[in-house]
Amino acid sequence: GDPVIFAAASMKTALDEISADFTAETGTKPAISYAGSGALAKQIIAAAPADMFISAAEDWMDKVDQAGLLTPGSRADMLGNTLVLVATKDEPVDLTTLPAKLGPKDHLAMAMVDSVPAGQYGKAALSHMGLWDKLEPSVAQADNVRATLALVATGEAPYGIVYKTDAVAEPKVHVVATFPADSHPAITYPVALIKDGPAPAEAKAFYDYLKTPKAVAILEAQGFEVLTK
Amino acid sequence: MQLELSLRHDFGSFDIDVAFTAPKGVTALFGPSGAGKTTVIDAVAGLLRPQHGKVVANGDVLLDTAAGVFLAPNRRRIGYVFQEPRLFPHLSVRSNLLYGQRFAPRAAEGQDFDKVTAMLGIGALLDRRPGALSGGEKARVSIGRALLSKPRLLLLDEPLAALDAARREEILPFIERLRDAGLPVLLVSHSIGEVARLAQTVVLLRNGRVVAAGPAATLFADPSLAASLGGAEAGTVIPARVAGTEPDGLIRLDTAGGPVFVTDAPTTPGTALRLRIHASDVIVSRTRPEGLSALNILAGHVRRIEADPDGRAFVEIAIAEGQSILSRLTQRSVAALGLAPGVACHAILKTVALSRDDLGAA
Amino acid sequence: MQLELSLRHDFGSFDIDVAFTAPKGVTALFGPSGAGKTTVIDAVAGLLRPQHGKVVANGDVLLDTAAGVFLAPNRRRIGYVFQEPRLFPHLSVRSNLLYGQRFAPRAAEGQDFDKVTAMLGIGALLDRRPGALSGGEKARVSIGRALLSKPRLLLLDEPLAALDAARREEILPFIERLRDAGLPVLLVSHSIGEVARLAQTVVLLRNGRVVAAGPAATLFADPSLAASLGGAEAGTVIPARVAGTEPDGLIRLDTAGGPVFVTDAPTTPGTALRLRIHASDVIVSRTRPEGLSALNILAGHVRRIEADPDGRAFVEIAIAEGQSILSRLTQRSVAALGLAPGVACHAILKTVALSRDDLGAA
Amino acid sequence: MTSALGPVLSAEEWTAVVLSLKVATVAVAASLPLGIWVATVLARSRLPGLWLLNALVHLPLILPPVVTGYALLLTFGRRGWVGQFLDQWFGFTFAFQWTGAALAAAVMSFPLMVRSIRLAIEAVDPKLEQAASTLGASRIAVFLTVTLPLIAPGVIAGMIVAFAKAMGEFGATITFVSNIPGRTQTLPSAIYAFLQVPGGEVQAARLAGVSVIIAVGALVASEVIARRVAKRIGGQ
Amino acid sequence: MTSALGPVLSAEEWTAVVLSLKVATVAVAASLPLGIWVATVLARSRLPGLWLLNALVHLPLILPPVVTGYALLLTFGRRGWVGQFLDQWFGFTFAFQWTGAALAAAVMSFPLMVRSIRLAIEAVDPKLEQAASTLGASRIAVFLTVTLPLIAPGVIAGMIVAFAKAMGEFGATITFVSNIPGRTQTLPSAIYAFLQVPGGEVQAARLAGVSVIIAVGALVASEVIARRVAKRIGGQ
Ligand SMILES: Nc1ncnc2c1ncn2[C@@H]1O[C@H](COP(=O)(O)OP(=O)(O)OP(=O)(O)O)[C@@H](O)[C@H]1O
Ligand SMILES: Nc1ncnc2c1ncn2[C@@H]1O[C@H](COP(=O)(O)OP(=O)(O)OP(=O)(O)O)[C@@H](O)[C@H]1O
Ligand code: MOO
Ligand SMILES: [Mg+2]
Ligand SMILES: [Mg+2]
Repeated sequence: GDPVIFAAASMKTALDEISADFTAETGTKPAISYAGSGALAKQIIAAAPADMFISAAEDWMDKVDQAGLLTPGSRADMLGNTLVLVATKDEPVDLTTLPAKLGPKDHLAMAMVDSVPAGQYGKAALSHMGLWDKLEPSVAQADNVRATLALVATGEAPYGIVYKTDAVAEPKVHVVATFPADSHPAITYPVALIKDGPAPAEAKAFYDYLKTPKAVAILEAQGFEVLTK
Repeated sequence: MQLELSLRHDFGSFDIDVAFTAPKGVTALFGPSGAGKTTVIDAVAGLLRPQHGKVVANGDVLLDTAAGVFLAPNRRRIGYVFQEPRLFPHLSVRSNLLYGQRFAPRAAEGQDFDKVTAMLGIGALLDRRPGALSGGEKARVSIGRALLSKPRLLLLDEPLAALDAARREEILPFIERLRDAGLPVLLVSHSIGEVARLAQTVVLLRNGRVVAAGPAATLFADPSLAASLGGAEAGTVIPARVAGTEPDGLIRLDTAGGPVFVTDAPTTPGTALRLRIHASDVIVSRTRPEGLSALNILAGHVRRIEADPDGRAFVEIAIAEGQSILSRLTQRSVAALGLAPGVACHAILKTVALSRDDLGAA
Repeated sequence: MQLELSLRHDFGSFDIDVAFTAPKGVTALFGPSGAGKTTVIDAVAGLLRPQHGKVVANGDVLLDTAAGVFLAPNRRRIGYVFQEPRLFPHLSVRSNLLYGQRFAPRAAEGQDFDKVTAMLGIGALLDRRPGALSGGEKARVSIGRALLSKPRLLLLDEPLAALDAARREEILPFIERLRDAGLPVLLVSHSIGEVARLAQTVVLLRNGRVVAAGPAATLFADPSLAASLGGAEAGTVIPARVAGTEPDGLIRLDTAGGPVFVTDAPTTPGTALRLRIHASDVIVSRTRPEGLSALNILAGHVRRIEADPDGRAFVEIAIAEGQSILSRLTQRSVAALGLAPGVACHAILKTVALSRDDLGAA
Repeated sequence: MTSALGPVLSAEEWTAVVLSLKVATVAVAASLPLGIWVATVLARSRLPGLWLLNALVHLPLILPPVVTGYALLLTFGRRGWVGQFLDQWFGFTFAFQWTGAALAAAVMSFPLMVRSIRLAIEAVDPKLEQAASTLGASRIAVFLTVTLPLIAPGVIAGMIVAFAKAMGEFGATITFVSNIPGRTQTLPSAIYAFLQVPGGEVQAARLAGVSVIIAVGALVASEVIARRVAKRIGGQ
Repeated sequence: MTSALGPVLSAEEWTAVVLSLKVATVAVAASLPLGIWVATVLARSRLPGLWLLNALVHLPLILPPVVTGYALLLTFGRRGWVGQFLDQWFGFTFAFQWTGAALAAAVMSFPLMVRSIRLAIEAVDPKLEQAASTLGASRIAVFLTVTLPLIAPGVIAGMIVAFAKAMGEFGATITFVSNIPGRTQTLPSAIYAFLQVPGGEVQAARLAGVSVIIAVGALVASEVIARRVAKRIGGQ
């Protein structure tokens, strides 16, 4: 049968493309369910019929792992991402001057800083750079990265912290700074096969397909750093 | 059938405490607005569950609060014509009329649909909805709906109040026939004429209490109740029997006081009838008058005179043992004619209203 | 005030096409159920906007479809007593009664609250809500609500149908007084007694058409209309004038046919009154009868006899130029007495109902 | 039809449209009897504990949809206490099936349906029901022949708000049955997925347009029906 | 109170509770007049284009909340065509303010409020309104003195479903005004945040409990009021 893939919603563009190629080559059509990593992890724990999970955060994959639902040896950190500062004006910004650049009524858009991974990384980075305390009152937290980006794209907030992958595809915003990789924990997207899925063989084939050059090219075009090349 | 009812209920601002027994035939509840007539009827129908009470119809206990008995309204097989029409707005007139039929036992005998609609003059309205009917049309459909539900007991709460005299005259004989066929009826009416014509028994209510109850003839002949029964409307009811038809078409009735001629009555000799005689329709004469257009002159003697403070009097004229006629006269006439208890006189009747008596009734 | 009305409207299953002029006083709309009475009243109130029509009250154009004029109901200052009570369920009886007052011009003269509630006998109900009232109580509150809204025109759609005779007797004089004070009234009633007592003008409707319209006296005296006016209920209205009070308290009235004595009437000599005489209350005699309790014997001559197919006849007795009394007799009596047009006779009256005439009216 | 909408909708989206319609229709139809019953109880019964039932019915409105979805997952999931039971005894499961999406939609729209029906019931004149009972109709017969026809406009209104809500429900659905194309991916889930990736707004707007057209169509149809019913009741 | 609930709620959560209450209350109160007006128009007017207004009112029900939130952002955001105007001329902005959260809650709950009120209006007997007009009441006076009191139970029902919905609204709110603790962080946002981190379920359940207690309290209170009103209307 067709494998069921649970994937973080931010993977949709790339994964849809890869999946189309995969279907063309093998005739197998993966059914990909895109949702928040947390929701997907909980569903897998609640015995969802999934063959493979691509999480946007390590901790949710850990949860599934702890429940003993991963196919041993299949977990791998598949992708890496970079945290960037975006703005509508294409004008590079020195991150340390960011608090000064924000007017009293201006907001810095971020994903939810305590719960959504992009927000957590962003908070860690700002804290590491000693900017968090000054910026915290100006932070507007969206429930996901796309909503964060939308706040900047619509001009609601002059600056936002998002993944490079999101910034790349939105023509209305520009990357004006990149956070140093050591300012926050590594951003990784772990992948794993799930035990007792409905189509383990086909899922394994797709799992492997993700490492093919064709797939890697698509992922990189979206701005991901592919760790499992 | 017989209906025994006792009922106590306190609404807070109004409390009712009545008990009466209604024998076979039509029992009228009579009394001023707010006396508790609808309340009594609602209790019989099972729509009011009184604080204390007992209702027994023909031996079936419909309600007995002491024994915790309460028969649901739909199991009482009662035809209730409500004071306000309460038609089902979503159903056509025809469906309203037929509503009760499907719930009645197949075997039970009921009224003929076409006859009922013809009598009520609603044949042309069958496909309309109640929202498009006039007040009187609604009232008529409501009567038809109750009649067609094959009831074992009929509750009529001012069924004819919204109708014109002509229409009333078509419906009254129908109710008389139902009564004569043995269907017990509890009737609320403000028209003393209707009550006298239909009812064997009258229960006089006032302020939630029974003021008087008994056979219609007795109550109507009681001058002390005349005011309660509506003053000018007071009158008496005497028994009569059809004697035969005269060559000119008039029907001759025999009463204890002599013959009475009417134009419109059953013609079968021997039929028992009740004549209703309006007190203000009775002229009194000491001698038998001649050359008058009035054909009906009954002989009797004065039994009692009750003078009013307003210059008038009720004169009770006995025409036989236990049969009296009331006459309402000015006190000047009483004096001029020298009327006093025991004096022989003639009662001259202009109009008589009559209704066929239930042959089995007293 | 004068009301001119013309109205054409087609409901699909019923169409109405009427036109009449109502002079000062009470105008009664009379006719069988479904004749279109409420429809006419609704058009006057502005609740029905007819397809074609014109309503002019006292010179104010309320409606003129040809000219595109339509005065909103709330600007007509009409007191409408609906056929069904239509009380506001969320307001107490008191608030229902006072509802119209706040919208009426301060300066307009209105009725006294306490007098109206006393007359209607609803003083004890003021704090209740309509849901807890009996049928007749609701009807009375509805009358009160309209009376207290300081109307310039009163529309009464069977206002007394749900009430007992005693209560009616308390309300009727009040309406008479309003009429006499100049308030124009359009009245729907199925009671010919009420109509004869209150109305100067009668409009007879049937099937959405005007059958007859004109002064009450003329219409009631027309034997050919007697059946339309309710057969047995037919009667005439003749003018009378108070002559004085007799030593025994009876009040003497002068009519064209001679004196009439009544117990209950205004006592001021000269007051114009209207006597209503029920056709079936009139006994006819060729010679002046003696020794009768009836005090009222009017002389006249037979003008017309209309025989019924049922063995009875209406006899019109002229007592003066343009003044007649109707008598309903059996044809046997007509023959026995030798009555024929031109024959001199006496009309013996038992009961007379009377109402005070509007002194300014014709 | 698939081909006619070909230029507008991909095969997968077309599947989502059909699934959404199925889910919303089944959700409304299946919950209607219970909705009428609960509304009747809330409107008419005077039992003391009813506030609890009332609160329970309103819960999905009060709680963020994700919470409701999660509660459904914990209850009706394959490991959930009810889900387990259904699975074992009837071999039936809501989990990750379109039936689960229907359940989520039904639960989320239930308070709206009940409110409408309840308001309609409260507006029925008990005097008409009394009249029916004197004419011999049992309580059930009264309900079927008098109450139900009279509340029809309210029932239709309840069904249509429930349908609209079911067409738009997303939070509880995606949390409960995930977003599996062809199986549990409804229109709102598909819209959500588009909104999560750069440049997906146009796609999302297109699907939202489809959703609006369907729901507004249903809305207008329901109005027409409700008007007709109301007219019949109003007379002529 | 803050201290009494100290063991249960953190200061920040307590702020979210208060804010949620404020947002829901203002949302309901501010949209009520418009809700009554729209319900009246939908119930009574026979204008041909009304289905459009009807559809517009129902949109937030049909669309996934995120879409509504996004639409609000595009319209009332600082750069939105209405938002810009408001900002320039009145110096007023919804963006990132609790007022924006109230606007989102109002928009999302509006269809529910309108439905309830509309059903109530349709149940009012026009004969009573006619009676009022013959007694001299203008159309506005009729509405205020007859219609409005008679629909009170429906208005209360509409307010309470709207309040419940406003207490639970999350998707449109966070999309429109995002989540700024102390300013726009409502209870549902806080609950959502807890559900996004592993192990946060217990915390989320705690806040959901608070939310339910508040909404059920309002629900029960509204029932009591509505019953009382209905009783007065029903007569004694
Ligand atoms: N909306 C309507 N559609 C169709 N027919 C109607 C409508 N309203 C009234 N009618 C019909 O018009 C006729 C006249 O009605 P109306 O209410 O004026 O009668 P009415 O003279 O007041 O009778 P009643 O004494 O019974 O009240 C009736 O036959 C009635 O059925
Ligand atoms: N629910 C109630 N609460 C309080 N009082 C009530 C209630 N129902 C009826 N009453 C009162 O009980 C009395 C009797 O009412 P009922 O309806 O039996 O009168 P009725 O004799 O039928 O009068 P009518 O001829 O006016 O219809 C009235 O005074 C009425 O106000
Ligand atoms: O209750 Mo929602 O926010 O419409 O899914
Ligand atoms: Mg009554
Ligand atoms: Mg009428």
